[in-house]
Amino acid sequence: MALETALTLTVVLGFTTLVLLLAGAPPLESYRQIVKGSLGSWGKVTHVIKVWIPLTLAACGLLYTFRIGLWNIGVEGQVMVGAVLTTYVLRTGSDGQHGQYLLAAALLAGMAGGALWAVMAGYLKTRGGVHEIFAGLGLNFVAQGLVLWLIFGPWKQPGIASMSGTETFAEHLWMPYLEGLRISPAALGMTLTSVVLTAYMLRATRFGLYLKAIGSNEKAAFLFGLRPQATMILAMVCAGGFAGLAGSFQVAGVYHRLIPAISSGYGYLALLVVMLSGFSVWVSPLVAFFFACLNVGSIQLPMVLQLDSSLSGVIQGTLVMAALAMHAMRARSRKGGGPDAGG
Amino acid sequence: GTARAAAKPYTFGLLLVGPYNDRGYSQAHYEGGQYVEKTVPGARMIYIDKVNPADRPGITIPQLVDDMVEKGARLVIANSDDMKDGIREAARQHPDIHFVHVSGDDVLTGKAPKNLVNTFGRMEYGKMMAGFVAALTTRTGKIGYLGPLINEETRRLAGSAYLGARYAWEKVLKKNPKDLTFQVTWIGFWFNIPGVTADPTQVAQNFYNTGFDVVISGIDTTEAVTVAKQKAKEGKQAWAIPYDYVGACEGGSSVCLGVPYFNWGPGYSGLVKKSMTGPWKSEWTWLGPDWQDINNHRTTNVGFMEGDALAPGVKKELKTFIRDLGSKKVQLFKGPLRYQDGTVFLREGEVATDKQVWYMPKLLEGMQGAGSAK
Amino acid sequence: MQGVDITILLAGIVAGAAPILLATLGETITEKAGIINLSLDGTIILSAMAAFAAAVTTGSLLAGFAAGAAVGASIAAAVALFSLRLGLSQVAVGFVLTLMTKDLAYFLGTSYARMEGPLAGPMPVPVLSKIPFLGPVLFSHSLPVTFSMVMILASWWYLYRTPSGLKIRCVGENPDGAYARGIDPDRVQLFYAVAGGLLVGVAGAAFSLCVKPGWGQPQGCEGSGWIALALVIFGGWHPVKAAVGAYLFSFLQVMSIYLQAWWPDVPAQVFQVAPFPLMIFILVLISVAQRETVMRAARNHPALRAIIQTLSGKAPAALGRQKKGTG
Amino acid sequence: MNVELIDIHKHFGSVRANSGIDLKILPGTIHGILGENGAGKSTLMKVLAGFIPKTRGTILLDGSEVGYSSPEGALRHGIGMLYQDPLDFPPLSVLENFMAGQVRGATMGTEVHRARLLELCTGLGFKLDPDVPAGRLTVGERQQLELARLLSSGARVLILDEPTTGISGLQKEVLFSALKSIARGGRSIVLVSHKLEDIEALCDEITVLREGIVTGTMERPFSTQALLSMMFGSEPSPAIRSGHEPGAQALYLDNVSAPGGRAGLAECTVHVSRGEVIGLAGLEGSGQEVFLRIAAGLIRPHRGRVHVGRRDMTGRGYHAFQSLGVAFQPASRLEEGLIRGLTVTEHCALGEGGGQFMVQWDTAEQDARDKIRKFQVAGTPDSPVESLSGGNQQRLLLAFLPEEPELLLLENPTRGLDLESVHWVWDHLDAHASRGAAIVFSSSELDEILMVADRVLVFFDGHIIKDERPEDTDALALGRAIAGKM
Ligand SMILES: Nc1ncnc2c1ncn2[C@@H]1O[C@H](COP(=O)(O)OP(=O)(O)OP(=O)(O)O)[C@@H](O)[C@H]1O
Ligand SMILES: Nc1ncnc2c1ncn2[C@@H]1O[C@H](COP(=O)(O)OP(=O)(O)OP(=O)(O)O)[C@@H](O)[C@H]1O
Ligand SMILES: [Mg+2]
Ligand SMILES: [Mg+2]
Repeated sequence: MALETALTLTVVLGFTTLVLLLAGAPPLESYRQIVKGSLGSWGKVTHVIKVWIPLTLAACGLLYTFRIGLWNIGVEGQVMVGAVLTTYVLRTGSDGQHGQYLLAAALLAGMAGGALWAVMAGYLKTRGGVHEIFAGLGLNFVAQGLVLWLIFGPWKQPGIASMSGTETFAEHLWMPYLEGLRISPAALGMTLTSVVLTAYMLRATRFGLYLKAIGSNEKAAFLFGLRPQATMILAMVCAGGFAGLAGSFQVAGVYHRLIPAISSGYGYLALLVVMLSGFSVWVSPLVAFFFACLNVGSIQLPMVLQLDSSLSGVIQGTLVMAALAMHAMRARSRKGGGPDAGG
Repeated sequence: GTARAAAKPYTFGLLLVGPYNDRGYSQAHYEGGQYVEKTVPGARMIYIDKVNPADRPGITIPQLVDDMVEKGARLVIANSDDMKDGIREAARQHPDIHFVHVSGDDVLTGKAPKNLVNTFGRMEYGKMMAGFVAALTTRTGKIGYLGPLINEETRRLAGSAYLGARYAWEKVLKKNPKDLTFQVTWIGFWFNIPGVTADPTQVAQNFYNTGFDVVISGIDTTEAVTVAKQKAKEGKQAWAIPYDYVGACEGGSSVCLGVPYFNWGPGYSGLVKKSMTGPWKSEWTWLGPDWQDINNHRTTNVGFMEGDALAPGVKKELKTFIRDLGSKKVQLFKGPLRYQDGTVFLREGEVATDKQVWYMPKLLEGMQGAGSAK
Repeated sequence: MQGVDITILLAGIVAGAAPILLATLGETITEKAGIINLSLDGTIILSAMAAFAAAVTTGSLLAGFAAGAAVGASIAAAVALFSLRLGLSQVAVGFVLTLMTKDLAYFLGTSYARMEGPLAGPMPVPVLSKIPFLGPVLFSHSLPVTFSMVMILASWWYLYRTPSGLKIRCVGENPDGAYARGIDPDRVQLFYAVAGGLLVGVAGAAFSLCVKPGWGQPQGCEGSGWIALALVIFGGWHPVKAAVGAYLFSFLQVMSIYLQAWWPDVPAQVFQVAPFPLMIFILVLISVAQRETVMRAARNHPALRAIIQTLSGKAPAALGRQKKGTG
Repeated sequence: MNVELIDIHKHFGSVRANSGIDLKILPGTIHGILGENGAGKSTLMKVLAGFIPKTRGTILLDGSEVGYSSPEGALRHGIGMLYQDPLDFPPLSVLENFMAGQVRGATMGTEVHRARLLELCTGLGFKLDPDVPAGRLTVGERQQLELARLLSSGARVLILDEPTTGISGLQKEVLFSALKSIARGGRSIVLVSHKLEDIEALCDEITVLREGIVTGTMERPFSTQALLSMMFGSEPSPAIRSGHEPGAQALYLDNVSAPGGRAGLAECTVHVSRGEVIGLAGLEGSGQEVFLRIAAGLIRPHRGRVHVGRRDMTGRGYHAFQSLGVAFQPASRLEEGLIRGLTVTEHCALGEGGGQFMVQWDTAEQDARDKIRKFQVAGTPDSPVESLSGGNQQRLLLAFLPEEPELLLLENPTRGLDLESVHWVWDHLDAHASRGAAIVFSSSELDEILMVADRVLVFFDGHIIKDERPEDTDALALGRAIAGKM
């Protein structure tokens, strides 16, 4: 295991360094900048946490669907729809009255939105026989379209038709900050809770056991008296709920408005997070934190080294590929056949 | 080099909405910053480009400002309209740092904190010249305007281009304004974001495919020129007028009529000096061209660089036009002017105030295309 | 529609569809052999970058297209090998590669952003381009566009009219059956995954050297890979039907700009998004059509049968099937 | 061509499918391979056809050793095989299926092949439309297609694995006459089957396999008696049965038909009373699986009605059947029975406490211990089920049967168990029976059926061709029935 990890990291460092050299960049300095830019100061760390929150939430959701063997690629759209419903609720609260209640309602709406979007994909699979990947993908683009249409049309800023987003909410509708480090303790708390809750659900409840059973052998689980299809729908609901919450935080906690890129690709990134974590509840948050560091730290590349910050994505992708490959080889050597990324 | 060595370094930060090398709006700002580094002793620029949620998902303006301040920036310049909220938030969080929001109007609206300045260039004139040469060049009498998103600024600029075109059409060519088609098509943002905005390449192609032979670009990137070149290769008559950046015509020489551009060097060095020495006070400034020589990069704030495709005759007319604009002999924002919907903008003989021009609420009579998103 | 010349409009649609069409055909071939290459979106972007970079540095369009093709081929090879040799899920690998190659393109491509690059100009087909109407619409395009049209028939002919095509379809349907007939499924799958990837790479090059000339972030071809994947399904894994889908999509795109002028209240996003609900609908149709009850119903309703048959094509039975650790 | 197999071994991990088989096939003859399920017939044939590599052994063609390692190689030596489960391409047209693997190079020569196909078909008396998708053909027609293909690709030795299962009597006639004419043409044919009558009707020589070894060969005239004992081993031990008193109706299938398996199930009407133990005999895929799955609500019959107890349960789902105390136990342990990756404890947890939200891990583990002790499973509560041996997995499956079932439906409940465990298992099941539960089980061991069943149903090609009390029959009679001879 340790050996495998070491090998993986070597491969990744090797590849990334090669890429950097290809781009004519100083590898060591680049790595140093990324580390400095993500962990160099408290301010930086708070930014990392800001990214970590939605990433971890989405990952939590994905753990349910991967556990039952579903490839919930639609998580991206679930984040968006969560954001949309949150925006919808918050838009009603222009008058300065009882912001907290409205915020609470907005978060619930967000979760509901995500869940709704997930259930659509779920039923397309169980009833419509559409593979969840294509159902999810399709719905992602539909969700993106919905967001754009709202921003460009019904929710546009007065007199302005710009993709820069809807009008910013009044401050009493922002999730309250800690002064100094600008992150919402509520969001942070809820995210940590979500991780614990997910761990609990998967480990201690019958539902978690059912997910594992159906994911491992649907036929047998069915014969044991479980209801694979209904359980799949439930798993999707959970995934969508967490993804939706991530979307809510993006709106109510980070941007304070709806923007076209509201999901920031965190849904897709979360898929990588969970894969790299080997589908583990406890490892996922750590991987998410690492990925968040890469995302935030890589901003230094253009600022200091005139490099493109997309290097972070390259590193993340390479990591997952290498990890998958190593895992497969190990399985091979143990004559175990190919591991299936939950699919 | 020597200058920098002399004085103690003074760092200013630049937030660019697009790529620093977009050969458009952002590059103009970027080179303005470089001009400051060259001319103002001790001035040092740090910049971050592609500051928009599509290119940098999850990154917020205040976050970037924090970073720049950490790197020692004393003055931060944000160059795009849609950074308005972010930069205001950042200015509040760093009261002791100086902020400039280019193209913004927080000072006018009174939302601006004390350390925030608004500035912009009077691009109206550049656009008028663009419209002017477009009208004198078009064979079909159909001019396309590749618009970004719809707001006061973009309406103002599109309107100016139209006024320039109509003046040339009416007063120079002595033709009936009714026969001049001026179509505005908006893509939804300052540059192409696939799947988010309409695709400017497609829009430009459609212009040329539907009988428009001159396209004036209102967006930050140079699709119009590229497509025009394509069409020229196919043996069509096609011309384009890019925007923002003095070098935007390079490589498109065969089809480029010229480019109205920002020259941020002088304006920026003024701001940086002011920030170094103080006093720094919240103000709204609108910087015009140097009418002696609108292409003097040491003095002018906006200019119009003629392109190789510009016919000699048209060049001559343009000179006169510029002279008359400078001498106020020609005033295009002067009544009678009506809006698209027929309502009155300026009464007979009335000359628009800066604010009237700045806050143009609708497109002008005679222009086609959406005037404000329904 | 004032001033819209129908020939020019159609020519525009044909030209605009070229890259997506190429990618769709490539993926159709790959999937016919039973491999699903989900990495299209990233592949197209990376090959667009590589093509542009190569073309700029060498100044030769040919080198550009070669580079694009090479990139497309190698990514496809990666997907195939990870699945065939290591038994990894093609979907997982493809998905990761999608994200990674895209970022790789942006990272390596910065230095080429918005440079002046060579541009594949129009190259009318000698005689045919003189034909009224058809000439300008079909035969007056640049080489890549003409190539894309040729490829429709070529790939159809190859799949359905040559022994190799038969081989592909056999492997995609039932690798064991193919093996029993002396065909090596792994080799066929690897080979045609690469061949398909090659076309996808050319599609990327067609973007940056012809249809949306130039490189930058964004290039403008982002998302087209997913569209191509959707179109493969829309076309029921049949190259000609898929081509129809590609042109339909291009038509929608062009139209959306006119429609902005005509009825501005119809949100442009409708056209952006249209292909995806369509894809889902087709997929539902396919699976419904497979239900016994429907089949029985269709048997005695020729009309219903006709509809189902034209709209729904069956996926190759072995598509994306995971290779277990066979020792 | 003269084919000779010498000392062929084929091992799948621990499974010894073939251990030291010798076989001689003369040109122009039809050679029958006979044997019960799992005897190793298909494996041997796949080795001969190059589809799977042999572990050890020699293959001589016309006296000279050959070392091919793929079907292609085998075909080049003129050996072609028609596989037990058809390896063809349903969506492709008949003609394309015919050409697949035959056409190489640049051109298809479609018309040539069409002519070739039609010519072969008329020669063999087949009627195939070259242009319909192969998926639309019946099993018989698909075999005809394969046969034609093999001939046209130059096979001089034809191997047919179970060609007669699931095809109509008429098609059988056609097939047999075709095979005869092929043999007369000088080619050799190897016919693998369970079915005595087919083999006897057709073959010149018969080799019988059992548990991976040759138990005998025989030339015409054949003695059914001898063949049966070679197939099923020694004379079975006399029956020792508990003999239960039939009670009220537990299960009633009223003229039920359904697809599935190799042969499906046709017009089957059966009464099962409480307390009865019913054994289903028959070769794999003769209909008994379908029967059990219909009774469990897993397959919904096309025609006919299903009653559990007095209830009409036609068209209800498995879960509804379960709630009436119906318990089904599949034969394929790790495919349907147990869940790979879950531990014994987790399996126990799955079973119990349906209502609660939480898993009672402690009780589950305790339960696991009890079951492991009670059913003598060699394993611990937290050992993953796939780590258990086949026999222990079987015991575990039994352990997961509900406490007080009304109707037990068991597929090969004692497969992989040694004799005393078999007795032990049946003592356990008997307890259920005497409590009044009805037990219906299938088994490939005739001895077992005769030993414990109160009634025997023999399935053949989807029909119940025998329904008798064990005392009125014996292993030989059952063997004949299983092989389709009445
Ligand atoms: N593994 C399986 N083996 C056999 N049949 C199955 C299997 N899985 C599902 N089915 C069939 O599909 C139907 C739906 O299965 P499932 O129990 O998952 O649906 P559900 O939604 O959970 O149940 P319900 O719809 O009653 O809530 C079942 O009634 C069963 O007939
Ligand atoms: N691929 C395989 N992996 C593991 N075991 C196998 C495999 N194929 C066959 N076996 C085992 O080898 C033994 C012989 O199998 P084989 O299919 O040859 O029997 P058979 O005589 O053809 O039976 P049937 O009459 O049911 O076809 C069986 O125990 C079977 O489980
Ligand atoms: Mg259900
Ligand atoms: Mg067999």
